[in-house]
Amino acid sequence: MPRIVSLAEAVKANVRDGDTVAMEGFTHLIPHAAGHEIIRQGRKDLTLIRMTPDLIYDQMIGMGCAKKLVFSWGGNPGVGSLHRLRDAVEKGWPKPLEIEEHSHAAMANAYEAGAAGLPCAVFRGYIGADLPKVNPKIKSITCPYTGEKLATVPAHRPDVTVIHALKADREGNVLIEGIVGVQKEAVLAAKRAIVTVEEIVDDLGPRSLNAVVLPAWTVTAVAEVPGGAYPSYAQGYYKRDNAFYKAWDPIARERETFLAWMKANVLDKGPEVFAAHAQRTRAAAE
Amino acid sequence: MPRIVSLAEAVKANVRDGDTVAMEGFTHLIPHAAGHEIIRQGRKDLTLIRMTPDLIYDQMIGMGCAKKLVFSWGGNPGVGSLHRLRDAVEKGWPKPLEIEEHSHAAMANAYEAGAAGLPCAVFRGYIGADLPKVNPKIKSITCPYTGEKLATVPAHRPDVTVIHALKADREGNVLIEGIVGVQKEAVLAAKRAIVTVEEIVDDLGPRSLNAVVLPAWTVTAVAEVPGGAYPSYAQGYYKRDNAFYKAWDPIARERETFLAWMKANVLDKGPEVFAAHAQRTRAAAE
Amino acid sequence: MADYTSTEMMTIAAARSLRNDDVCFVGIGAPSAASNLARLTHAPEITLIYESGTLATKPSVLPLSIGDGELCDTALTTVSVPEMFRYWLQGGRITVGFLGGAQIDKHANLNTTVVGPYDKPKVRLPGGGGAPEIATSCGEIFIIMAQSKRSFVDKLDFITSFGHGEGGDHRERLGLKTKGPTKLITDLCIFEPDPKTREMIVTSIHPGVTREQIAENTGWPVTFAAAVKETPAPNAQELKILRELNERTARAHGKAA
Amino acid sequence: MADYTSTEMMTIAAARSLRNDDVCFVGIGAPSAASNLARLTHAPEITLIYESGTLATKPSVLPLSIGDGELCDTALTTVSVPEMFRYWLQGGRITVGFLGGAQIDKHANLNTTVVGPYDKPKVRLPGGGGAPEIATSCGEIFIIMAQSKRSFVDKLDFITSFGHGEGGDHRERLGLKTKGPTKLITDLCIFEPDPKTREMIVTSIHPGVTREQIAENTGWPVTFAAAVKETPAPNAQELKILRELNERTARAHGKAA
Repeated sequence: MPRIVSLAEAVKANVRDGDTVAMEGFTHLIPHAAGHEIIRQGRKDLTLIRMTPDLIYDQMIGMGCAKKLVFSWGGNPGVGSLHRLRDAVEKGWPKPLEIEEHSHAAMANAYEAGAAGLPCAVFRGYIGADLPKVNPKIKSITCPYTGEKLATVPAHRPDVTVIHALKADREGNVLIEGIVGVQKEAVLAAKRAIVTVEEIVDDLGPRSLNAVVLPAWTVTAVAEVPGGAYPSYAQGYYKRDNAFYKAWDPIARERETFLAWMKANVLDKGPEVFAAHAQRTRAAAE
Repeated sequence: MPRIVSLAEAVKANVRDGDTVAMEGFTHLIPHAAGHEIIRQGRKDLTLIRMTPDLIYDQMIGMGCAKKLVFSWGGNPGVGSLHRLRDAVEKGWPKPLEIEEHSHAAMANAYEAGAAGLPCAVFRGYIGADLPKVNPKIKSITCPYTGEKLATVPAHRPDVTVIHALKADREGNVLIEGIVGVQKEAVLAAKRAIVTVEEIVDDLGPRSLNAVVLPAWTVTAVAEVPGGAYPSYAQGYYKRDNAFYKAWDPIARERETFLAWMKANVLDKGPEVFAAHAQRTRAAAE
Repeated sequence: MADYTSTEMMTIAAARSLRNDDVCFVGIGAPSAASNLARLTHAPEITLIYESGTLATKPSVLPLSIGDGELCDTALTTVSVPEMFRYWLQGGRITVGFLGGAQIDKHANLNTTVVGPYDKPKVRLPGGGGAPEIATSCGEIFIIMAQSKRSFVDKLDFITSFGHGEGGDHRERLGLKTKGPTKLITDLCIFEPDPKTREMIVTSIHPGVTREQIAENTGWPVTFAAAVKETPAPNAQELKILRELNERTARAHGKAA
Repeated sequence: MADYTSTEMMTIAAARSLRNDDVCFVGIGAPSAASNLARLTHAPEITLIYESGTLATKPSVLPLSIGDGELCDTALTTVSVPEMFRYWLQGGRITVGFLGGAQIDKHANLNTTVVGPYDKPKVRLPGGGGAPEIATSCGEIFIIMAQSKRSFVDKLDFITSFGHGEGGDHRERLGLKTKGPTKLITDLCIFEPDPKTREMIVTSIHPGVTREQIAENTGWPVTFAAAVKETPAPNAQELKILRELNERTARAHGKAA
């Protein structure tokens, strides 16, 4: 059974310097509050895995938490570049960042293989592409029946996976709905899992017989953080703050404006600020 | 878009002598009415794929529809043997039956690989077991990263898959809930798919954002057959007739009683009888 | 004269070996009775999983089939069968798996496939189903089988699921990290693997059963542990709850039409 | 003076190439505008799929991100991302995939990874995302890109997704059974692959555009088809619906805070 704790306790107990960390959420349910907490606790030398680094890793990379990034698409969706990611890759600021680059298909299959307890993922991919020339992790096997050459990547096996979900009950069973992304696979592939939720309820309530639920015994720690996905969104709770995604571009473009923003909004604040963000977005949506 | 037709038309147009046919439903939603229709239309030389042959294939094998069976567990659940299957395997009646035997894990992975467009499934299986000695289809690959030997089986790629579902809308989108088994994978792995449903509705109605739905463009034909899963069950419509599963044992034990039952209940009847069965079971359950 | 049957003793002994924090992969029949009895007595929080995809199910009656609606209605959620075998079983999420079979040997290998040669079977049994991967993927395996010379044999006609193979470090040699069969619970006694040879040896004998009875009903020369315990007889509470469960089940499944 | 922009012409030309029975894998930006315009005009039954897992979605405004809630709210259902890439894309269920990029060459190979060497990039671009497998798994590929010498280059710094490779039967030699890029729709014209060489050649020129303009904005010596058509200008209906869609979208996404 997971311990229901504060976000600070969950991060302190489960995220260690040098860990391989996956923080997933495919546009929906990105665990931004947990990312801020990891920054506040000054974790470093992390290997960060995520299909789309998004603002959450742009911030963690810019604050020096990461030594390596494993990813498949590193942009600000619909807006442009992730300036902190580019600064780290192109100029080594605040420190050099090693990158391991894949395609979405490879990343999704690598999480699936991790959840399935397999050492590698097998899929039809990378045909004619240059990525295998620069990423030695991409290999292949030959189908014993057809002779077809199929691509392989190592399964993802994070030390800890961090996700944000809609609800957990008091036992720690977690409900995810809407765009579910790769979160279930990322949690099942990991040694430890932290889940932040919009609310902790007595009972998950009426739901589909086939609802996407992570049983309590697959989760290490659950923390209630209303608004914890902001500026991403939580289906049925608040909308994505697309305006903030656009606003991030000028903030992150220069090191100074970035550092100032992080001090004012992360280092000098706590998880409680997310509730306010969420309420504002929800109100705006109504 | 699938054609919404009668069961007889659906079978006539999509199931051909010599076809490889998968009729799935894991205890729940077994397409018994479609099985009876295939028997009535006298299809033969079929290669029948199904994890648990159950009564549906015991009947089709006993009536001589099959030349080969691909399966992983061939019993009458909670009752005992499938006597017609055993008679075919042990004594070649009514005709010899070739068998290709797997484990559940292998069958489930073979459907998954078929749905995923892969030529083979890769999993950790059959370790120390004798089945690979008698089934040459079971091979292996070596993980390029760990050197672990992993089992492989060819992907299932049926000519036609037949399933029973809860509802379809008028466009032919199909909803499955409850124990969903391998039906989605079996449909996506097949060249053609027939779906019988409890009811055709204007709209699938309120449902989970992540409901198990087969889009219309993945289905070839849809036929409305209320009760079409009986003596299996349809979640929310009627219960499994466990008593009939027990009653099947003496019926199927002898060739004469079996043939008499098939004449009276299948050859001389039509799909409409299933509605009555279902009503009876539902009533009994209330 | 005991006020309980040897089958009740077997089921209750199996139930007792389950822990409150186990995640248990349940088969139909005796395993289902034992694990639900455990849930209704000393292990209220045990997680029961059936291969039909039902996670953390709490049936009020025992299923006749592995996919009865009752299992889905009372589950935390229900996943697809490919997911069940990939994420939950192969993914190493199960602590205890239950198995049984038509034949077992002294190293707890099981046969549920054929009696006689595979190509010309004397008796064609149902086959392996989930067993081959349950046997190797679960943290440990409990086997429940009534004893007889016909089923406890010196040599299996077919190895459907792997137990301790030829004994010793055979599992380790195949790269298996799971424990394999740690308990064989019968209507007469409880066998556990010898730490070194991995032969299943008798460690506890049910009340009123003699060593001779056990030997007569075993197809290999039985070894008894240095210190053999007597299995505590079923208590009133265990019998009451098991019998009520069986009665509810009989009512629910009705008589053959 | 035309009463529409070249971007509107590009989007409308792309929309027109979609059929009512297409199953379309949509990216954000221009592809999203084009495919939703098609859905709102001549192809009401087109199936739109976004890689976030939304099947048959019907957004009333264009998503800023591939996973906006609007896509899920209006979808037939939403599946996991691993399922999307395994069953739907790799499973061969998509008839048309849209791609774009920072650089394209004359055989419609695309670069969205780096400008300059991979290890010491001059410009680090977002990367491939779904593109490498979209390019090979979809029945055919439509590419939408505004033309300029900087983006239409003679040689790519990096092949992120494979088009016609070196041309000719290169796709067939790699075992690909899909068509690859069949249309390259720009703000100036439409390119289609030469049946033999698979070089992208100009088959239709947008109204008011000259061959010289096209040549000036292309980094390789452009080939024109024997019979080059003029792209029909956007009609009032197309422009009205596209502009309304863009206005709804702007309102919904709001201004930067």
